Amino acid sequence: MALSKEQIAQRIAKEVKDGYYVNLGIGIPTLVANYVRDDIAVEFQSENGVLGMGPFPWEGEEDPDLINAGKQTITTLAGASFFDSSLSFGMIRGQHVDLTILGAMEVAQNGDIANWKIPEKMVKGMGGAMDLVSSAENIIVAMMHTNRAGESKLLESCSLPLTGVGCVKKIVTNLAVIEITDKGFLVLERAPGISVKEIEAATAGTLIIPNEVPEMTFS
Amino acid sequence: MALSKEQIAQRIAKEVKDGYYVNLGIGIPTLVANYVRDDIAVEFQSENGVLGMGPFPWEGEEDPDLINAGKQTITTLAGASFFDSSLSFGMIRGQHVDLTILGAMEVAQNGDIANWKIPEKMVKGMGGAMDLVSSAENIIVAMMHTNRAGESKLLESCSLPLTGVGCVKKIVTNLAVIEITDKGFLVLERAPGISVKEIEAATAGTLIIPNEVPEMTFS
Amino acid sequence: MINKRVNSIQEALEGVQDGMTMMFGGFGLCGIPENCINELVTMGVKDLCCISNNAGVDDFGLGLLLQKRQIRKMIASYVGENAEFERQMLTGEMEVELVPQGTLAERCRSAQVGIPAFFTPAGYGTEIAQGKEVRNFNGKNYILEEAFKADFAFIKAWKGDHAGNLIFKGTARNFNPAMCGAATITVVEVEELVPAGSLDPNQIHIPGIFVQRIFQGKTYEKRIEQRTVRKRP
Amino acid sequence: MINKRVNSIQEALEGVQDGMTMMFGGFGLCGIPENCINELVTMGVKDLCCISNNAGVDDFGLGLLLQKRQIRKMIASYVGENAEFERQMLTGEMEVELVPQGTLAERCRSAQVGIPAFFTPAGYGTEIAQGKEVRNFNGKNYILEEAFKADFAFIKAWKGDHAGNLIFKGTARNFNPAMCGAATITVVEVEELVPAGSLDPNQIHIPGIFVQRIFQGKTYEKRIEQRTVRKRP
Repeated sequence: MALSKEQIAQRIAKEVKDGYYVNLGIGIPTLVANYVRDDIAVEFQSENGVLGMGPFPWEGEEDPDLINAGKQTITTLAGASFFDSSLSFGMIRGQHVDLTILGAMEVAQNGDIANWKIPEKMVKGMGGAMDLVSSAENIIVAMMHTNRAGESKLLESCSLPLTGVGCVKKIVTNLAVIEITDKGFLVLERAPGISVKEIEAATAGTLIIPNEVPEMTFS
Repeated sequence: MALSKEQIAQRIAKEVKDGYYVNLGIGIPTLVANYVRDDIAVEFQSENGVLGMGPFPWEGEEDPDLINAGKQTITTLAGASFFDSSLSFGMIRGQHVDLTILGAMEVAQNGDIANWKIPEKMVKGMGGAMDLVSSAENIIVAMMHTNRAGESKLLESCSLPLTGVGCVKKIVTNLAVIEITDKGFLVLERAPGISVKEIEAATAGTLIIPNEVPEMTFS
Repeated sequence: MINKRVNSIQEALEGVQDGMTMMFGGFGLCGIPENCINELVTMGVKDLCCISNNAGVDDFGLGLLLQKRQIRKMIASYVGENAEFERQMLTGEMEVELVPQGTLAERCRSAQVGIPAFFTPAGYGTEIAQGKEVRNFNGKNYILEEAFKADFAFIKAWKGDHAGNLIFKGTARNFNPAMCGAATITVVEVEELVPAGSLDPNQIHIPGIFVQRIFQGKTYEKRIEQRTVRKRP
Repeated sequence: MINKRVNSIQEALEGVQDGMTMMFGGFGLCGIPENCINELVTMGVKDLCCISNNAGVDDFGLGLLLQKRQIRKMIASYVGENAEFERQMLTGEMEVELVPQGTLAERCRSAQVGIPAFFTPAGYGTEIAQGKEVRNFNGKNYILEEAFKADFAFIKAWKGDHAGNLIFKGTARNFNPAMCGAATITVVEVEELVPAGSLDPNQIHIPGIFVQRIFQGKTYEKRIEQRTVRKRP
């Protein structure tokens, strides 16, 4: 069966390693924090100026001066720090953040990503996404395999205005874990109960399918 | 009589206005702080990272973590702040400092200044001088009119490697107060008892001498 | 000590005129100069070019200036929380320049510290790079971005002293520090204004040299955009 | 919390090799990483390229590395306090690159924040500008300067926690913050090392993400270069 958003987050959490500083985008990526093993040391960075983010506050303990990039009220953990936007993007641009997880509207098989604009329809702006994707060494896209119209979001080339070029390394969707390679989308894992054929049917770009495509595990 | 170094500093202190942030170079400029009127508000910036410098500490109260750009132990006044070198030169480059007073080995009549290097003889480095002279809107040079060999330090053009081009606005020497103009060194004031002829004799660049050159006053 | 304290918000905003370019600190509704924005609405100045990471929400923050059509051009990184904004943008009533968030911050900081231009990788290969110089350093492509220029910067700090020294709180810091001194006149409103000498010189986030005017704000609503909590067990 | 604490200075300097490029915080003898410098002397690594505002004095700070001829190239803004330095420079034993102080700081900061190059007015029209691109912005001339690259940065902070968060003291801050994260490995020695959570998150000068290794220094001489005092009345 195709994964829920929570399961996508859970699968991505396995990519988070001990000692990583991680930037989580809005949406599915935010959920990843809930599934990271608690026996490893990880710090979450939010580009509005905090490192060492903790869980949401208890009811009644919200502080309007303490939010994340999604404008949600948050808390901090021991060892946290606050800083200004300039230094925050210094961390990102300077490649001090080890892993960036963000959503996308389209990903191309060369690693291009589009997630900020649908011309004449939706123009919310790129926020920090262009800085993140142009800087990060290690980018994972978390998204549904297809859009609401049922069309593949994994394409030969993006049709929407780009956020960044050749930057995505890995994609985790509700159907598969996919690596970007020189030759196309390499299928690493499939969702439990999802066949390779179903993945092929849902993908517009070039798929590379090894002889064995194991089912995902979540821990 | 030609001014002492203290008197040069005292004359320059008159150029310091209410509300000025001032950067003082090493040598004569450092002495200027002693003569600034105490009924005006002035803050001294030192490029190693302090704003709101006070007098030297009382004996026994020296703090090795609290020095000025000349590596001298200092104190701070109410309203002082510490910051890093990057922000410190941000203040300078961003033209937030109102007045820069520094020494020179040579000044040319077009405002060029040389004060950091004598090829093959003395190479101490420019420190912050190149940043200061390239950024400041308002630069006063404090120096003796002639060097130890008796040669003019006010020249048609500098012979030593430059620190900055066309940046000096005013010079106060032991003989005169001089403004840099399109046509040459304009003599604004002369030291008490010093004749215009003595200034002419000590100057190698083009001098412009108004009909009246008043004697300096110091308060 | 050079005194930056002004006695009223009117004095703080003296010189504000139609057509000016203005920076506003804040991220979402967090750390925005609420008092200054309200006063700009009262003054009714128009044709403003506003530089701010976001454009507020329909009835708070810069949204208030939008409602009154006081903004001619908006320079921002993310404007997704504001329906009136989207309407004015799509109809062309308002000009919009979208800038990557890190580039926005660095263009402010560059204005503050006298750097006219810098290279950044953000936006390379996208429409943001159109018309901009591209250069390769060590195998990676970057685009050249220039410092902003602004007439006024409106800043919200937590504490400030009469010398203009500032301390920010939590993530309300965000764009505020980099905008101080990035405009001809920097106006700061604080929750608590104290005499010079009250703040630890070692813990000043922004020294007073970057500030022209400072005053204590009257009230702060500090509206929360996304109240997200854990239920108590 | 990601732990940056190492148990010994040997562990802190693991990986140091001949020929490396190293940054050193400090201004004069103020805020220099005394313990790291002493250990580099003990290790005897050579052919070093050192980036530091100054070169110490003959018998303290980087002067100790100079004495042992461990430095191949020095990048600094001011080196006037060191006779052995001047000797090695004038005889050509050591290569020297002099950089305006603000440019030095900004080239470090640029490496820290991933900006490959920026324009600055410092040095325009002087020999510093030779071979560098000149460009006019708004009627003023600037030169293009590139970010430094270094293998190690050696930093001295006042307080630090196990997460690598740093607080500096007074003017001992100077070049230290901009060098954190400007090298592949940033090693910090502090006067006081405390558990994560002991420092106010709002008052951290440099967040731990810019630091790879931190340890408490053994002793600090903190030599004063120019002891200048007022006589008590």
